[in-house]
Amino acid sequence: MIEGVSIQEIMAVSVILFFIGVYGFLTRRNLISILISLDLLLNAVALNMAAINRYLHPDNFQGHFFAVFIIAVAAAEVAVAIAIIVDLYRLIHSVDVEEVDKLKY
Amino acid sequence: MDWQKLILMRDELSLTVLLLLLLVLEIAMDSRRKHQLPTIALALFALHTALGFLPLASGHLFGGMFHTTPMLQLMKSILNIGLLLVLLQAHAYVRSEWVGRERITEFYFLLFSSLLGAYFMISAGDFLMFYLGLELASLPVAALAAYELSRQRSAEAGIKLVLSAALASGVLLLGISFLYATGGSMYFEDLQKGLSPNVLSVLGFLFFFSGLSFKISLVPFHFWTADVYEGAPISVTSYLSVVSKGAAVFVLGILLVQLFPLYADIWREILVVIAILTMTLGNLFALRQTNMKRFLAFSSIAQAGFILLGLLAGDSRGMTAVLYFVLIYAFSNLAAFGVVQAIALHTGKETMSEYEGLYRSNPRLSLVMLLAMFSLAGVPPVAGFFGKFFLFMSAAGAGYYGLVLVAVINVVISLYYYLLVIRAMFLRKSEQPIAHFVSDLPMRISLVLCVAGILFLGLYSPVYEWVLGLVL
Amino acid sequence: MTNFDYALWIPLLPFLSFLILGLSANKIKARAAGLTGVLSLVLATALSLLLAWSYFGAHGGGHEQAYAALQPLKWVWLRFTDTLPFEMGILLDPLSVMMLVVVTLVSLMVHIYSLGYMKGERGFARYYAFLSLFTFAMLGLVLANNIFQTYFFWELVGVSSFLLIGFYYDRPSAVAAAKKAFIVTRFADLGFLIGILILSYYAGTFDFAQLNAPDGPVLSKDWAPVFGGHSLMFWALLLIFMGAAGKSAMFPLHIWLPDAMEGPTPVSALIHAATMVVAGVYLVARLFPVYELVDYGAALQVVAWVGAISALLAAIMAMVQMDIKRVLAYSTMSQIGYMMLALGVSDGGADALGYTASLFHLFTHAFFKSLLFLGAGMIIHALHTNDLREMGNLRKHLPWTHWTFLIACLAISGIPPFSGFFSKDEILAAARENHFWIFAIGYFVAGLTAFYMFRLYFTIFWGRERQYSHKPHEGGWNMKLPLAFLALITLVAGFIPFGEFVSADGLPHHSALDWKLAGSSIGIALIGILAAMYLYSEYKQLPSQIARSLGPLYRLVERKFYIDDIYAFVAKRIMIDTIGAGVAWFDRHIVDGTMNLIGRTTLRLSSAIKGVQSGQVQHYALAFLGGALALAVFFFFRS
Amino acid sequence: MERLLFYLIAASLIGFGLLTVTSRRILRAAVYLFFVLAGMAALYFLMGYNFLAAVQLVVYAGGVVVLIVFAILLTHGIDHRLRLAPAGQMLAALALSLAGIGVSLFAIFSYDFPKVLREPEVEMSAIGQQLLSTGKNGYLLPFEVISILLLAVMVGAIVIAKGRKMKNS
Repeated sequence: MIEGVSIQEIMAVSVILFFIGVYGFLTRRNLISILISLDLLLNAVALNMAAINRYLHPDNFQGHFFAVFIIAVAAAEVAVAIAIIVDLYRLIHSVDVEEVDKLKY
Repeated sequence: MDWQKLILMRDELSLTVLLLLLLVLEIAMDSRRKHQLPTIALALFALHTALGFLPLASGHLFGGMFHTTPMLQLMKSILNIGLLLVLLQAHAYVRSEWVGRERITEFYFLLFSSLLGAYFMISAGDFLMFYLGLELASLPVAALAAYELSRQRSAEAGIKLVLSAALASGVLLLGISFLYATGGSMYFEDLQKGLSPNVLSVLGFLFFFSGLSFKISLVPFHFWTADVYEGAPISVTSYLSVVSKGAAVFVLGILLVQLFPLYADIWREILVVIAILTMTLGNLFALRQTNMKRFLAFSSIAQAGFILLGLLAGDSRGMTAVLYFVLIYAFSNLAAFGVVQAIALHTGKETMSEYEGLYRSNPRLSLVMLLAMFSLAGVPPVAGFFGKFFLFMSAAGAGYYGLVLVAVINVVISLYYYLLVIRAMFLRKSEQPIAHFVSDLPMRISLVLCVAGILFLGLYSPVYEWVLGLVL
Repeated sequence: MTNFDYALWIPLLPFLSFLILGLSANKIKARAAGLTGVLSLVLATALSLLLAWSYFGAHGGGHEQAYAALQPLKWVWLRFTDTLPFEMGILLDPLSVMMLVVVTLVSLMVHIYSLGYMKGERGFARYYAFLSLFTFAMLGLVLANNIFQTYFFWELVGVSSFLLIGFYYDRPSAVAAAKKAFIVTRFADLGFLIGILILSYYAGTFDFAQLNAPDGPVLSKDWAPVFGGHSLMFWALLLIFMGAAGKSAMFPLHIWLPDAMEGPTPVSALIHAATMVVAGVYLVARLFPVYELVDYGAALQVVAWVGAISALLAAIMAMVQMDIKRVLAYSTMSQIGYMMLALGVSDGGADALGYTASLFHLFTHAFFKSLLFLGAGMIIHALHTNDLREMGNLRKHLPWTHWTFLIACLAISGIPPFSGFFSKDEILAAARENHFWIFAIGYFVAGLTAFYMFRLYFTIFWGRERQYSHKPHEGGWNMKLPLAFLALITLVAGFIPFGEFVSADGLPHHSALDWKLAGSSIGIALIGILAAMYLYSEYKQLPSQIARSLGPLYRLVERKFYIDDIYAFVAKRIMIDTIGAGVAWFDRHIVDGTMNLIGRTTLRLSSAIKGVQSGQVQHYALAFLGGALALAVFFFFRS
Repeated sequence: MERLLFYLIAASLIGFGLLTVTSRRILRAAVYLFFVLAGMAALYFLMGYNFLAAVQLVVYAGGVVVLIVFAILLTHGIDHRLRLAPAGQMLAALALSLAGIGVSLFAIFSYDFPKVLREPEVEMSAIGQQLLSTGKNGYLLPFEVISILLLAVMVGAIVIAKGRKMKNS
């Protein structure tokens, strides 16, 4: 618990960060920068979890551990995504989202 | 903790052992004998599936993080059957040049670990296990979708899946955090008491629901589906459309009833709207597809819309209808995918027009496809009809006559495009029809099993009663 | 009590034949395949005749006791809920026994006839397999003891008829027709399905005996109006009737029937004359007590009007068709309209005379209409064309066909002593008791029927001799025999005291001929026949050379000062060509067009929205988040 | 004091967050992401979750960001400038994000959070014990599951990333 700071304020920060990530996901033209935005977004949730745990239900560590696991899973996600991006780059020498639309309609 | 109770995790443990065995084999086996791996994996998994049918008590473990009941057991068994059929169909594919000898073990390893994730998701007793199960179920599949390294489409499917899935789980996590804030716990047991509708928890519920809907490909959370289904290897697509989707449907059914009974007014309303959207849009898009995989993708989207009808009632009768439907859907859909797989493997052809005249050259394959289409369209007397019938019956029982009417109209629309496939195979002549070929033995076994399922599941009533008995 | 367990074998025999033929696929010789099919049907027919004999015989001569409804076999097939199990079973009552006889007899005739007609066709064994499957499904439908079983076989009938209509699968038109028939009837069937869902949910049973019982769950309750001033039961019945109307090709769900004529002609004789298309009538008759009593027969009113309108429209359209089978198709639709009309007018009045009349007509119609189709098949077989304009003066070439066709035409026109006369007369009598306008339509249609049937008759068998590429000749004995047999039944069936056996309350029902009405209906039939004769049989009667030598004067006299021509002009051009063609145009463009429009709109809609699936993962994410937020906003603003 | 610190960190989080998703140099975006993650670790630290802060720094800032930087270097030149999305898409994304923030903030600020009195200090030993406990609030099972998850993901990532053996080699 941070002295003098309310739970609403921390949650507001993390929600704003989350939607900044969403904005990045929606607008970036490059697969890796989309991935970066995703990380921003997932970490915002982790922050949210931890803060809720600390402020509202401090008698155990459920949110805290959830945050730990989110971090681990997010890392795993990045690993898979980067592997595929590298493969894609080998094939088309680009990581631009606009090039990734052979499948449509 | 009483370690003897670990037997409750029988299926998870057995699958984990299987995973480890695969790793050992990969290391210990002579690389010249690697081509036997598919058969070994298949045999082991068949054993595992058989094991899953042994009765098991209900109970929970790890302070309630894991729980199991006969119904959950049955759900896992249905997924097992689905994966077993997929493996049979993948048998020849795995040995083809697309996979390559050095990556066979990994293929099975990823599939099995994804199934393990589905198990944990179903058996989860808290949000953390649920989340981990969900990710374990989906991340390996993203790698599998991109498995055909030399095809751009495969990589594209993989990246689309992993990015969309990550975004969806982000939204889902945000929802969970809000639910946690108001409900005071991550454990379902406590949340059941702690949750009541208020502005924050409703928002949390809606985010959570959206994230889960992504997995079931409900409209408007479905857009990734068609692209990924088309681009991924066919075995992976069939896995996604049957096992992944089935697991997510089961979980949604469990959670809506268990965790959100107080939100019933809200989710009923949502389900009605989304069911209508999903059926209709799935159908409208399916109408215009020419690629068989893409066609089946939209058809499976529409089918998911029908499943929602069974969830509406929120009682055991509806849940039985859902389980029964998914079981039948697994057989019907995999019969269709099996044929597509066999043809793609032998000729590389995937578009509907290339199927023209198939009946002349490959009568048996086209008959299997005919049955699959009839079953997916819900034409009596094949099993698909009964699956749909019970869903409609349960929705009608809950008073949703209008929705049933819409569903029925959609059945008629869907009939049209399923008939398109039949027309191509049976009624069209082709200059260059697909030449006659004989599939490999596992593929034939899987098709025979699918046909048997399509023909008899609907008519052989003990199956239904067995499902009902386990759900109650 | 006689043991009727063997009733199970009646549907089972064709099914076995289907299995044998289906599993042996193309390995079986054509001859063996045909024999298997025929033999199974011979046995099934013998069994059903035996069954009818012992069932109706159990009551002997004329005691006033209702025929019992027996359920010799019944087993629970699936326990959906404890109170609502799905069953399979066999129900024997006068209605189903009568239908058994009709279905097996006509099917047998078609099986025999097809030996000749389909000879040398590719897929002969497949044809017989489908034919057996269809017969099995139809028999299962007839014997069903509960509405779910009915639905089940109802759909099977649909599937197998789809296969039969689309038999010539290398003809695009046949395929399109099969698909159209399948989709239109499926659409109707889904109404049926919802009707069943509602009915069974509120009644708590599927069983016909319980549904129809006066003290049963449906009839003993007062149903409060829920929508449009009618009770839920009424709407359920209407939905069920929608299914019936689809199968029975009632307006506006009839559009598939004329196209379905693309199938092999014997198939039309079986499906589109005697069996599948009357399933709708059978269904309404099966649930007759419910139809009669729920909301005071409001649903029956609908049945009556739909029947009357279909009868009228179809008769008008039949007048202008140039394809022999299409004329027969519209005629079938019109006659089934008659049956529906008769069912519809039988609430309460005159001991439900209409019920008996309707089924009597179903009975007689089955034989003479399949006779007509088989005769048409003979002609098509001989000429290799369906077009009336290429036919003429065939009575010399096809004597058997000619005479049997004439008998059938007389029967359908309602000329005594042929069977159609008796049943049609009863229908008119029932309609007169009930509703003047419905009666008037029925009466008018009787005239039209005579007219268009004899237009067909005269055009084909009289008229000018055409240039035939080779001399037309009739098929072999296996084709002539069914014609003769059906003609024989058509001759005698009218004298069967039908009411003694089949009636709404199960009690023998004595009906006396009302000669005043009979006389007037014969009258209008004769007018119709004479008009057809005048318009279509005339040209060649007078050698044209005489006419030419005498010049205009002769022609003036010979034409009776053109008064007749003016009359003919008015009658033919205006009455038939304009109105008839107008109705046909309406049918093709408005009714049919609407259905096509729906189809096209769906397709267009589908291609209009394809852009949504752009292939851009970010657009998908936009939709995803938009959906989630839309849900949130919706629920926030609501609460 | 702590309050001031929080506002400082919060402002930098949002500022760097915005930079992360708008910077047109992709490598810089990765660096900004690192700052955001470090800022979060600082917040965890302030809340007394030292363990979490350490995990965040080690796994994320140390591991993931490095991975991303490698990927960038593998696929781009150092001073690669990103193109912008079409204006319509930017606008739609902006509207959607603002709507999301609006809806969530509305929910957060209209929900009546219970007042929590002084809560216990976080003890590292308690965290360690719970991590390996099998009872309620024990995390042994998720720990095992995530190890399988990581294993599976590693297998998947390696299979994809190592590429195919060339035919001739």
